[in-house]
Amino acid sequence: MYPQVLFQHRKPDRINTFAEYREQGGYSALSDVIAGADPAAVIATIDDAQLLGRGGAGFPAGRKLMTVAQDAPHPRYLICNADEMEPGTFKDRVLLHADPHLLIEGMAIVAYTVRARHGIIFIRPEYENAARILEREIRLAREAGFLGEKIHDSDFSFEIVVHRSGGRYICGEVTALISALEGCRPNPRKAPPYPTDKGLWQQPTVLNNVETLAYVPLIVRHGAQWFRDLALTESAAGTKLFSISGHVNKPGCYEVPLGVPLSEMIENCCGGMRDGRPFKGCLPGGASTGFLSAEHYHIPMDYESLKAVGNRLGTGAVMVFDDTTCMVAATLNLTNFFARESCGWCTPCREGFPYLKDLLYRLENGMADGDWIGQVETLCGHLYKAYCAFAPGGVAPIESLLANFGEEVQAHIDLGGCPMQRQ
Amino acid sequence: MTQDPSQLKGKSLPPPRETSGAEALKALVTGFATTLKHLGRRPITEQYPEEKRELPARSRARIILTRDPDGAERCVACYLCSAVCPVSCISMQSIEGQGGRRMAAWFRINFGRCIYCGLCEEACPTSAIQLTPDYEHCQRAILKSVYEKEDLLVDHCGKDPDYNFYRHAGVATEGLDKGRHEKEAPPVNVRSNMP
Amino acid sequence: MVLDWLLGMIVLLVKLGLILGALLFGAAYLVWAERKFLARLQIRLGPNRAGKFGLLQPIADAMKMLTKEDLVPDGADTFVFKLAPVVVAVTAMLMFAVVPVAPDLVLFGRSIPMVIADLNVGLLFIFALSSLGVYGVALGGWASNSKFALLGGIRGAAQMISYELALGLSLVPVVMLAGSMSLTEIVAAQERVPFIILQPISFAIFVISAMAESKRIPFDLPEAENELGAGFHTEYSGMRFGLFFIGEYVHIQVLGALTAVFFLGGWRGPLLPPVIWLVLKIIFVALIMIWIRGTLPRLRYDQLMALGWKVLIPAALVNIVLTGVLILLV
Amino acid sequence: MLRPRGAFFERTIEPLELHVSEALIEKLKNEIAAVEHPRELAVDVMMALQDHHGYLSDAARDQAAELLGMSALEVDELATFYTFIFREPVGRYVIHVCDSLICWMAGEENIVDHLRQQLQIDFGQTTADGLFTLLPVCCIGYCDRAPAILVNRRVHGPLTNSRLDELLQKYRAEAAEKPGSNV
Amino acid sequence: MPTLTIDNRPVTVPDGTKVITAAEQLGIMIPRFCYHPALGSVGACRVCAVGFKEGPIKGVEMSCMVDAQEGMVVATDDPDAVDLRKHVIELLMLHHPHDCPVCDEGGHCLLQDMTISGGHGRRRYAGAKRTHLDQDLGPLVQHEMNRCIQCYRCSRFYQQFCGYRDLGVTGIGTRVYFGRSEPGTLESPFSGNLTDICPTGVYTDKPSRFYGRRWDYERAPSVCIHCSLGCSLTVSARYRKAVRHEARFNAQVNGHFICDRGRYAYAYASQPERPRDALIAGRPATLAQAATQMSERLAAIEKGTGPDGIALMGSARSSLETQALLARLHSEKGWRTPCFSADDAATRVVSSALNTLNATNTIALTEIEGADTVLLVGADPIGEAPMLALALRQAQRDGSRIITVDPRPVTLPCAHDHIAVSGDDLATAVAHLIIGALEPSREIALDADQQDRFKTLKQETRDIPAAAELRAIGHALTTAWRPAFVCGTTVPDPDVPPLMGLLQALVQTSCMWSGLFFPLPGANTFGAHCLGGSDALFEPLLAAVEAGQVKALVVVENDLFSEYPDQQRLAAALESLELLVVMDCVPSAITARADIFLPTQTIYEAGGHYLNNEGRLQVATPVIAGGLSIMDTGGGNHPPREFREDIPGGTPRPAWQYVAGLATGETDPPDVKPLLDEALTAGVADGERVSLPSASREWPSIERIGAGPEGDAGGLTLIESAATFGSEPLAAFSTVLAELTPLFGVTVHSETAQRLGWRAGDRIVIPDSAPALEVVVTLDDRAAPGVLLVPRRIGIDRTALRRYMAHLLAE
Repeated sequence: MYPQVLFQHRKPDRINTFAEYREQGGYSALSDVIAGADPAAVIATIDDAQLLGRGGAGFPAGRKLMTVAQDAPHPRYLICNADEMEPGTFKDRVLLHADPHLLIEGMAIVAYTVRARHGIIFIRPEYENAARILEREIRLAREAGFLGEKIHDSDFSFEIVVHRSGGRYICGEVTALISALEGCRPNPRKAPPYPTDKGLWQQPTVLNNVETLAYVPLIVRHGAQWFRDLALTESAAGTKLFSISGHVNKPGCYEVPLGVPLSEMIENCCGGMRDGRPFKGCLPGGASTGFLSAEHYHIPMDYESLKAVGNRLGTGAVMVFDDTTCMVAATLNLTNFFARESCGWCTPCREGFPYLKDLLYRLENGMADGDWIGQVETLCGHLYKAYCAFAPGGVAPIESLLANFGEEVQAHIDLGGCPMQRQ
Repeated sequence: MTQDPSQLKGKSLPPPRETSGAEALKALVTGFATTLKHLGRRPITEQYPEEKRELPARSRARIILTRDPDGAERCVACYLCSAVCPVSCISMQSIEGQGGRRMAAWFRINFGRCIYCGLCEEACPTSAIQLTPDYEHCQRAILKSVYEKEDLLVDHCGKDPDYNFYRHAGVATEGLDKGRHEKEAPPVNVRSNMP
Repeated sequence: MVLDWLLGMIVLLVKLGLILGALLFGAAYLVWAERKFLARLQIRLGPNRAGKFGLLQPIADAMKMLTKEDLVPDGADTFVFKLAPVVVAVTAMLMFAVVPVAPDLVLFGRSIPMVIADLNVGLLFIFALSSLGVYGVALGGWASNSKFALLGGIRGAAQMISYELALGLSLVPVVMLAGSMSLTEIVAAQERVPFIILQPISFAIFVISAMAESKRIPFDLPEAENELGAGFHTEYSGMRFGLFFIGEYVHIQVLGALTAVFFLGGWRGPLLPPVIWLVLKIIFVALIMIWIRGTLPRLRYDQLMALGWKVLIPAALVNIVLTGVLILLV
Repeated sequence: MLRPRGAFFERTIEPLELHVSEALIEKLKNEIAAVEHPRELAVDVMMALQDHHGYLSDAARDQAAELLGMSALEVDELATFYTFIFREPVGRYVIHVCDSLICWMAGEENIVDHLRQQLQIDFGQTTADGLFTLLPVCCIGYCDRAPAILVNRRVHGPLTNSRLDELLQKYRAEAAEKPGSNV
Repeated sequence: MPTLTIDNRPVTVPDGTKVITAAEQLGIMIPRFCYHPALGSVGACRVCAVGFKEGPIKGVEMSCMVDAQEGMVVATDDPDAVDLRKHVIELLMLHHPHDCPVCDEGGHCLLQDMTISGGHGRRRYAGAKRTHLDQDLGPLVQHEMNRCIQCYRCSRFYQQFCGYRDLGVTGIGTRVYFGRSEPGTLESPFSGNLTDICPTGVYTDKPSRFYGRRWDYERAPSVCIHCSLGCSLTVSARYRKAVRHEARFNAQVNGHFICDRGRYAYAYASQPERPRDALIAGRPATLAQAATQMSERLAAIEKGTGPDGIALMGSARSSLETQALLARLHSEKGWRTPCFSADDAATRVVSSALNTLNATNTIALTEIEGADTVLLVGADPIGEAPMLALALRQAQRDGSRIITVDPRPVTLPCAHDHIAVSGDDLATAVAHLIIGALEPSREIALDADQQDRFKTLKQETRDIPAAAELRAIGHALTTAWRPAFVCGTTVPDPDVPPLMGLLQALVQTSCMWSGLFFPLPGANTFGAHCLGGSDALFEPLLAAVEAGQVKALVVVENDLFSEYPDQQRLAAALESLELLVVMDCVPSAITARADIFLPTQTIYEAGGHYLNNEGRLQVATPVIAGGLSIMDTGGGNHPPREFREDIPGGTPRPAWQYVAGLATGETDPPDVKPLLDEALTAGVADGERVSLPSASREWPSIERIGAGPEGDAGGLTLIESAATFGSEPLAAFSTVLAELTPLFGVTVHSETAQRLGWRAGDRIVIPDSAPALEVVVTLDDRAAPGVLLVPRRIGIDRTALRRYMAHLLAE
């Protein structure tokens, strides 16, 4: 239906094996690059492809590689962030279970461009299967000479290890992830210095999402223009893995070109809304993005269009709600998540989320008092001044709840409880 | 239209009202009549030692140290009353009492100095120090006006029958551990397996 | 002759003793009366602990004052400081010397004048003494080496100067009517009509000025407790303070007596003996003064001055002219 | 002097009796020796010891500290941070119920109610027979299979009450079959 | 040097300065909890928010996280920032307990101040308060976790700044807990600083718990006299009792912190055993009687024997006033030169060390923090001068290399290279360092004469096991940019300091900056040296006493028995005196023997001037007038109920007053500055260093270096060295520190232990010791073989210990 790039060789029950991957032309990009491509040219291609970071922040991947200075000290590190803990997001898992060699090859190419010696895949402990798959496939790749010392007899050596996290959402934050790798408490650190200057062990470090890295071999193989053309809208480039879940008939992870309208995605990929109930709203990119309401049902799903309505594409985890969902209760659930996962470093986040949770709980259970909205608004405003991006992400659903579902909030206050439960 | 410069400076006071002679005379006569009328009224004086009036509960006289509803000393010797006392008539020494409670080793008020301003009562965070309507505590020997803790301690709660500081404080004392105070969650277990 | 002289001396001493005793007793009980009367005006009881109705209060007060420590402040002019209360008390008492308390008494054929000294310039004598009295206030205030006392003393002097004039001028018509400055003569001149009837304006001016002279409320600016502590006697204690006190209350009696002499016909009156009439009139005047104290608030300083200079003196002058014209006409 | 009070200081800790095999210790030592910064293996070492004990007991923590050249506190700093390192005893099967948005929408509350009823325990507790510990967990990344749970980090979903019963039955049978081991 | 505008006032600050620091320079105190000048900024509390109006950053940002940049316009009263601060404080107060009245921080609590100034008064949050259990953290620090506002200052200070690892943060989110993994005494000897650094009452000072409130305390700036570094203190006293030391910021010496020895040493001044009355032959007398008798009897003796019959004994812990007047007593009366220490070995080293110092090579403690290589020879910072260890830690955090050359197993709270060299080989070791510095690179130019001397040095210098390593280090020193040289003055022999001076002088030519740092044995050892006391040795004085030449001895604030090794000989000598006058503020072995005893005031009562180890003149201000505390005078539950004219226990006078009484009859304390000017070349101001002679580059004699140790090469040496707790004579009276003092033990290398047949944990009972002495054996292979290491401890029978050592050696 849509052009499949990452999922081109997705099998129903198993991974795309190393042999199959080689047959499909895998690792040719790596070989070509090692055979004599100028690292700067590769970076330029990636930059030209307008590949944006797929982990949520949407930072141009090429630009990130450019910030690693030519004369930066060695060793340099490449970290793949497979700590996919954003609620509603599971695209990396599906990708790793579908075609792990895309990632391995992508990492090797990126490592080559920045002359990184060490690659680390930081993976959440729930993805034990994926971790084992990766370890096995890395071994295969190494045995085949695509990893290890002096790859293809060049002076380029690259090794990948899989590092399992102890399991905390905050570990997905770049600086916290680096702290976690160093065996410290994974509290975020403040940039500058940026990881590309002083990251892991104070050495230059490039950190990318699984999906971002997996696109790299394809871009190198097919060129930047090909990648840009994949998207439907002018401003966007490439396809995107969307993890669609919630009240749809077929939840799952789908590769869709950027710019496909939300409605189309739900109708075409997921077989429409569950039980044919009306669409009430959705979270377009995981728990730290705001709610979209029914009026946005036909919005093109790409970075720019969502930005235009004050939202973000995030990780592309679309969580769909039909009209049976109480949005206050849903927000309460999300806030509970943020309150639980706050690392406890800065005051607004540590104390603010439990406070917000308490307030939402009161709203849902009919204990909200007169100034409820004012109190929540001030608190949300101050959470933007928290230490890292965790808190601003966490308040996005709450703020969009007030903005897009204000009537429902008011109904909770007026009725002294949840109107859904009363029906 | 020009403005009067004096008006620009702001509103001036109205000129003093002229009093006419008749008015003045009337005022004088009224005054004298009033006092004259008083002459015929019964005096309102109360004869103190013979007649003793019950003073309102909030009158400020002799200072006491009250106990909490459980019968323990309320005073935690926080030094706030002695700090706020304008005549420095309160002095004390705090120690760790039974069960980890902070309390006064000794507590002294020099009533020779006390001006009964009530600031100590206002400053007291535990409702321990209170001023009572009991005003009859003159002493002939000046040193007898120096009251020690046992002279000040009473066995009731005074004006505040309910407040018990140690039920709110959040510090662990014997018989009242952390998390068992009012509006407190049980102690956090950092080792908990709960996320 | 010698016997005469001796007899005269004895009579004089007896008169002196009687008058002095009466004045002091009067002063003491005037205090009591004032406190009692004032208390009733204010719906209070007044002193009632020392003796029945507090009648022994003056004695208790006297004992207290006699036994209290006599303080002389640091840096005070000791001599003047000690002198000042004496001046106040003595001048006040001396004034009574020219007040006739009764018609001449005829005893064993001798006529004994019921006045200590029937001066033909009695009126001037009184003015002289009352002017001297202010020295006590001014000196006491100055000698105390205290700002409050000094201010009080200055105010006293200024007040005295202002009201002396009005006082004197208010009595000119009386002299004009009586044709004499001897108080005995003035009393004699009121045989038919007390001057209060003939000279109501004089009377009013006299009473107001006299109250100002005696520094009583509403003219108590030299003391003015809430501004100056106790004004000129702030630094005084014990019996020296007592002397000021005695001076003040003797002054009240003298003023009462003078009011009686000048306007109320002196000792004249029906039925009762003349002395009693005089005493009653003194008491009447004193009560009026207490009543005024219990009613009026203190004047402001500028009001005090304005009243003296702008009202009383012009009024007194006009009154003199009117009286003169009337006398000429009648 | 105030004595520390309450549960987690006074709980008696089992004596330092480690059933960790020499081989495992040797393996960990080698791994640690192979890396430049021993600290980076902290999570792995803790996990490895935890897998043997079921949880990271104080003794295991001390051993981890010794292996890693860290102080006991430094290990604790990490151990108490992470979700999947247990500092308190757990049962043989740790059931993590995902309570994040999608699973909640898909009926997580029913699952929890059912588990509570079946196991007679609440969150954070272990069944009397020491088999199951029930814990909540935030989104485990199986939203397409909501409601999902983890049993010893193995995913099951989407779940219904009957599937849940089957699962419990399966684990009970497994425990009866192979007593004593939870690896 | 960017210039920025803060609250409409311009300020120019160095590059990299945070806005919060720039504001401080204008006197604007931006609220802060997590930021601390020593710990840097981490942006955790979010209470230092300010509004940025112009410049590269706009909007509300944390002033501790933003570097000052050119053209910034900052408003600390920006309404949005104020609102944020207000709400942050509200958030911090959500769970803060309601216990200010019983909290020791109340009255000087940053959180209290901020809450009140922020205007927060009522809790809007309706939920339950979070609570935490507390831990027993030992005798110094009280823990009350409920009050925590999670600023992370404690864990950052304890782990990152101090380098100790038993206190930190556990848990996550709202559960974060600051404490140890298990309750127990904190390991760091800097733990007391937690009470200063915590912005609220989580860590409070345990010994002064509940004693009083800040506003009730009499407070005065003072100087720590419990080691030679002279850290700045603020002393708090109440009811005539010193109850608390707090660190006072001093940019040159101690920075923001002090060690626990200095912090908790004050108990000696108010101990019940403190002698407060004059004694004549052990019987109480009035001060006048005792003073008169003292001068009369001294005069009589002087008449009999001449001025030589009277000897003076000062101390390194006395103020300069006392020391100066002792020196004047000598110059005016002709009595024997005052001697300031009974430990001649140390006096010799100190003398040679301080003669090595000159105007250019002396460095301050905080300068060590900026060194890139620190070489410590014969110095054990944690025991001798704890704050030095903290400075080393800071240097090491900045990437500095720390090398210790010592017979003892020196432990530092930071990574360091340790080279075990036996005590007698230290000079040789430094010689090897010099050879290393000169030999391989020739980066340092030598003239012909020096070449010759260098050759001799190379030939004569004996080989020791660590020679190669030392030479390598010596060479590495020549490539350092900012090397610092620290040399102890108790363990090395007198040749070592000049050699260190030479090494420093050599290295100086090839680096940016370098310097010498000598920790000294006593607080005012430098003062004694300046006043001419470091040449006078005790041994000749003792001999003169034994020979009957000296009939009278005046001992001022010195317990000879704790310094002089042969206690029996000393006792016998003192016995033979005609008159022993002792002046002191603490009871000791010698006060009991005094014919005339005069009680002296402590530093809290008398104040005084002190010269620290680098010669910095510092003033201690008196805090209290003296006398027994009200707490001790009433008895029972009350302070006394009757008035009295005098202060009970207020007899003691400053020591200098007694000495002045003997010398000149002065009643005012002498102005020490002219006296120092006299002794030195130029003037000195408070807080400044005394002027030292200008640099000379003389090669020291190297004969002894080649000679090797005097004794048997395979012999045993006993090293008594200062320990953190228990060694300093005044701090040893502190009962809380006594709790922390470990069992008396001997540390040996395992080889040596094998030779002696000792095993770890053995308890050796020293024969014929009084009081009975039991020594626990500890093995440490970082110690030099052949060295028996015991801590210096007041009140142990050192004679017996030495006798036992001799016996071991004989076997």
